[in-house]
Amino acid sequence: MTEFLEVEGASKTFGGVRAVDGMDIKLAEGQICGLIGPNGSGKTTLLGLLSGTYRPDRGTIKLRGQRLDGLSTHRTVQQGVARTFQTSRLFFRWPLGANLAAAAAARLLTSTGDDADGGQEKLLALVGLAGRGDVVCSSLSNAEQRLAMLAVALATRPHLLLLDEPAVGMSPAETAALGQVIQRIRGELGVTVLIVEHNMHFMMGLADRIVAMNAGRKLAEGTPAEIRGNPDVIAAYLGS
Amino acid sequence: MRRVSNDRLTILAGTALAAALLLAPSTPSRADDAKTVTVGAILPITGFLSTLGPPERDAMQMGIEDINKVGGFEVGGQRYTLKLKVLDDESNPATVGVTAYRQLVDVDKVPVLVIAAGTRNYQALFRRSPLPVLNILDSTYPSILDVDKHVFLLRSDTPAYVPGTVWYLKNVLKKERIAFIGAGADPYSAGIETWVKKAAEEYGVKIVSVVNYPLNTTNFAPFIQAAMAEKPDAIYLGGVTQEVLPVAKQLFQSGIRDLPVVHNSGVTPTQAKQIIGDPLYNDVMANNYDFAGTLPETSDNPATKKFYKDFVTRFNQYPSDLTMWAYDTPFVLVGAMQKAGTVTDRDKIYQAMLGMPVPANTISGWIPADGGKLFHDRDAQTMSEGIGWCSDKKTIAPVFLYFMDGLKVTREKVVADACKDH
Amino acid sequence: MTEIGMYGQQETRQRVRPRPAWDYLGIALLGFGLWVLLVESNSFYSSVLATILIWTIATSGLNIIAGLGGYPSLVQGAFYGIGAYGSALAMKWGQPFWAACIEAVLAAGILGLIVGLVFSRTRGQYFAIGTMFTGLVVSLVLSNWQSLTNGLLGINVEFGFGSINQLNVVIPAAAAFSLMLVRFVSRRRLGWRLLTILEDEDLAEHIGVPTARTKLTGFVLSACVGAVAGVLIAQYNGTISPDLFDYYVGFVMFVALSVGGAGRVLGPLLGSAFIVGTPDLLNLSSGIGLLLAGIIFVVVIIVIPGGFMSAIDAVMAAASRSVRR
Amino acid sequence: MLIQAAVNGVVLGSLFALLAVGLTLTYGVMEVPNFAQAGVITLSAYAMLWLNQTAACPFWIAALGGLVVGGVVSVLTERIAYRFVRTRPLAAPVVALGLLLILDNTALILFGGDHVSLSPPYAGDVIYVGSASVPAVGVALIGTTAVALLALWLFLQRTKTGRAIRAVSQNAEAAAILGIRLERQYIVSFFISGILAGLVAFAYGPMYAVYPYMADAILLNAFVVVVLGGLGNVAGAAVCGLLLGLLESFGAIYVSAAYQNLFGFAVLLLMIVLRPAGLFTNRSRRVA
Repeated sequence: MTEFLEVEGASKTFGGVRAVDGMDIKLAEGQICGLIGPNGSGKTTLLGLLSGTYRPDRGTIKLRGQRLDGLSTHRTVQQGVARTFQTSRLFFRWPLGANLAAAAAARLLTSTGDDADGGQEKLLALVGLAGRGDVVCSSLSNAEQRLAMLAVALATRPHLLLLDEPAVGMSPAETAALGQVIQRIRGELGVTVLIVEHNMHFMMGLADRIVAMNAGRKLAEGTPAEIRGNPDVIAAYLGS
Repeated sequence: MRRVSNDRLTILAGTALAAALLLAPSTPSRADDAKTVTVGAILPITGFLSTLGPPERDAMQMGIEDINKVGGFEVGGQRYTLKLKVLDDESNPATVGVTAYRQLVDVDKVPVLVIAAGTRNYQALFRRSPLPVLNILDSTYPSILDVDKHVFLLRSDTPAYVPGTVWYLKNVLKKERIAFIGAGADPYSAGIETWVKKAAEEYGVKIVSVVNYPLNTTNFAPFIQAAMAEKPDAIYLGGVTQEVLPVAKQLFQSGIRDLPVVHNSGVTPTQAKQIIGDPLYNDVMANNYDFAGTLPETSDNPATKKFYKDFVTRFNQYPSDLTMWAYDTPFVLVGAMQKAGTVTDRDKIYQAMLGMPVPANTISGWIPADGGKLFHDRDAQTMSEGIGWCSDKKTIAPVFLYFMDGLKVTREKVVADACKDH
Repeated sequence: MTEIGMYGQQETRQRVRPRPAWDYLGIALLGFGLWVLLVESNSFYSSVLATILIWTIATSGLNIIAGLGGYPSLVQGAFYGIGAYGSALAMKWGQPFWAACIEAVLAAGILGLIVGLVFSRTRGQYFAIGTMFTGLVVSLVLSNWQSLTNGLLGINVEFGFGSINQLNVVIPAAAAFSLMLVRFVSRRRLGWRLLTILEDEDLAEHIGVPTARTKLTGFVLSACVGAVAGVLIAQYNGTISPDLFDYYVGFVMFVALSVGGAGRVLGPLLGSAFIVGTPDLLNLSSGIGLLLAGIIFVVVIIVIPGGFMSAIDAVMAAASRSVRR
Repeated sequence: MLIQAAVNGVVLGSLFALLAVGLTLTYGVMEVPNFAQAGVITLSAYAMLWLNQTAACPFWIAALGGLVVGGVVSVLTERIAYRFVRTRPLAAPVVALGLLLILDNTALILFGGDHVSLSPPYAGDVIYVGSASVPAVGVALIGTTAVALLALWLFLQRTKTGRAIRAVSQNAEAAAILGIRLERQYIVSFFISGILAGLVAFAYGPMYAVYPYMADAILLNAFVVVVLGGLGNVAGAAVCGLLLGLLESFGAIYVSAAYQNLFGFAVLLLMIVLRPAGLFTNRSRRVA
């Protein structure tokens, strides 16, 4: 049986620094998986490899048996991988609805981004931004922008969603709401989610599985409880 | 806030544009007085030919004033005076000149058009609305006369003065190894190069190097170096005043001071002083020889002498050969209109021009064709002249008078002690 | 329903139902009005207007890559030149007019493809500098390759139309079509993809827009439209020389677009009318005319960054507000 | 032959370097492609000419006056125009072209379009280097460039203001956080850039001629140098200026004189494609 996501020996070097060094990850469909590690451990680079932002120097990445490594970013998106960024990235001068339409159109290869089935409203409701489609993105609050970015990623109808520190700058209440939104995304859309996040508390309550990284390599893997008790992980966080 | 839709904007903009353009002063400037004939000219007042246009304009204005002073001229029992309208082509005929052409020919309806450079650029326009065209500058080779049968050249062509330059180098200055440095992009320079080569072959002079520098060159060192590598004993510069003088200056600044430098640019002392700078110009020009049409300054004709004095007094500048041809231009126009018996019918004026005699009161010293006609195959010709530099008086003096019969130098007169007589 | 193409550089806060048919009708009417003006005004004004319209075509082409895509291409003057020289030379070598036109446009398209590929990885001012120097190389070749282009003397162009009247119809028609083309493209896939690139190229790629291919398509289309303008100026003037297509022409076209309103359908028309028309119509001496032009560039770009079109927007919005009161 | 070509190349290269250093300085602090520099050169040259010929000042006094005019005009371009487009990189080239039109045509209206000559006392002198000859104006150009570059280097390395300018050039935001007053650094660097333009007028004016568009064509070469050296990199501009001068000089002799300028442009295009950050930089600065 082929895994949903299968990463084998992925490596990426930037100017002599091995950001990711032989990572292996397997993900089952419908999982929420957390990716943790100290700063500079290669989490964001790994996300970049999965989303097609970078091409791996070595190793393979397969989604449902299809090779993703070597594909350009937009081809990766079309294969069903979407991502968000650490800082808010949206077409800020456009209304939120136009952002969603652009994303939907790009993925579906339609010409105008017609929203015949009213999918936009459903998506906005899902992330908790119902009725905000007309607002120009630059006038959304920080938390709203983070959710909007999530909605834009979902509008490309991904199978795998990669979230890069989605809770940055959010209040505890907003973070909790975000957790629920991510649960709903998995539950209602069946999307597999890989999250990079520093907020361990947030992660422990949300993830089915956690992969810990250090210095570009996998340090440990297991349930949140296992990871919390893993001495290597504790050493990596406290030691360095 | 209501957003304004595109369609309303489009229509509004269209209406506004249409209204603006309709309200623009769309009535052409008709001749205010029916008894005035407009002499329309497109001249290079600015740009790289700007040493040529303004003196031509000034001399034409003097000619027109002299005609009007005596009450104008008579055609078909009606007296007319002349007025000058000059448009600047910014030395850029294909872009700026064509707009000026439409203004003068189609709106102002001038009977005859006077132009300077860029004859070839107007070819399509000549065909669309033909009229007689008088060129008082463009001696580029191949000749502009084959551009259109309506084109007349009111000056001697390149082959009428370039070979004499080479003849003078060989027979008077006794030089046999010439380096040619030309303005590669300038067709005038290319025409000179062609005839220097022809003449050199004819007279047995060696062209040891030919160097052409590109447009907008300001540092000529590599080109001077390439030209000097073959150890020439004289340097020939191709191009117009603004091209030739900077090269002459940089030759001097590079220490090349003993070789004669010849060119066909019609430099006046005023221009030399301005472009090369004071006091350097006197030393730079010391070995310079310039071969082109005769200068008003050196003429024996009293009318020409008077023109010289008037021009210097009025414009505080030495008149070049071009100014005499420009001064004569309105006289040629009047002569043609009188012979044609009309001041408007372009075709009749054209036919009259073909066979017209040398007009009275002209100062250029025209050498008539068979039957006393002004034009030899649409080309009016004058004697050619070589001028040298007199360092003690910081001015020019004629050293050589000649007329070319093919590649044969005729009517030649070498002035041995030019500076003393002058 | 929210449509993408509406949100170019127009800052808008409301959804609007598009009315494409009205827009096209408006542009067609505008084209008709311009034709009437062209044939009714005297030869001098007519020639100024024709030049404005031809510039409108060239800058409309530029509007696709620079206005919609946000890529500051300064090489449009070279495509304009290739259209002119390409068609003139092809006719000189015995091609019929229509074939010469197609060949000239193809030649510009191929050069556009090459330039687009070469600079595909550069952005912003590097793209501007790269394209500017490409334009410079083309203009150097036009003035120095004497055996082909006859150098600074330029070449005369065979007339390909039946009469001047035909050309006088074709020029405003082509100008109107170029405006319609930008309007059309801006609502199609290519257009909104370019708009996403204008907003944030990396994000565009991450929502699945093939940015490299989109830019290349836009650039080639820009080049082809620019070449059409070149064909027409060669026909209209009957003569072409390198200084008509000097490298700074590409620069001035970009300025015309910016001053008129980049990414706006009518921006090229307003910008060209201003840049081409002001010096000719005001009949200023070249020094004062250019001085004024310089002052207005600077003032317009600083005071109204969106160009004349955004100023018109603001005025119309204020007017409609006061009407409702 | 070889020596003469090398000497010519150094003269030409000094000119490019002097021009490019001024351009790259303002590019570094403000990221504007300052085409108006050519106009500053023109006005500075006319100021020298006017002081020398009309006001009959001695040449050296006139040159000094011209330098000040260059500095003041350059600061004016920043105060009146550039500072409004600091955050809009795509508007900067348009403003720069507008300013160039304003400055060039101001010169045209005030002084006319004729070519006129700026004549220093040494205009006619020649200096011999072995078998090669160098015009004294060329030596003056090399000397001016050497002194100007040395002075600029000392200023940037040794003075507080110089270090502040370098900091702004590295990262304006970080510099502002560190308490460096950006406005002041902008004004100072435009003033220095204007002085450098004045030096170009002083050294280049006597070589060819003074006219409204005197620096427009060579500015393009300088721009090649600025990009090759890495936008904003002063040392890179100096080195690349010399290299380009030598390349063009030898290219003109051994390849083709007509396409002399093309060598530089070709190298530039190649580099934009291969190394968009410049030859002499490890700081990858992508201007988006």
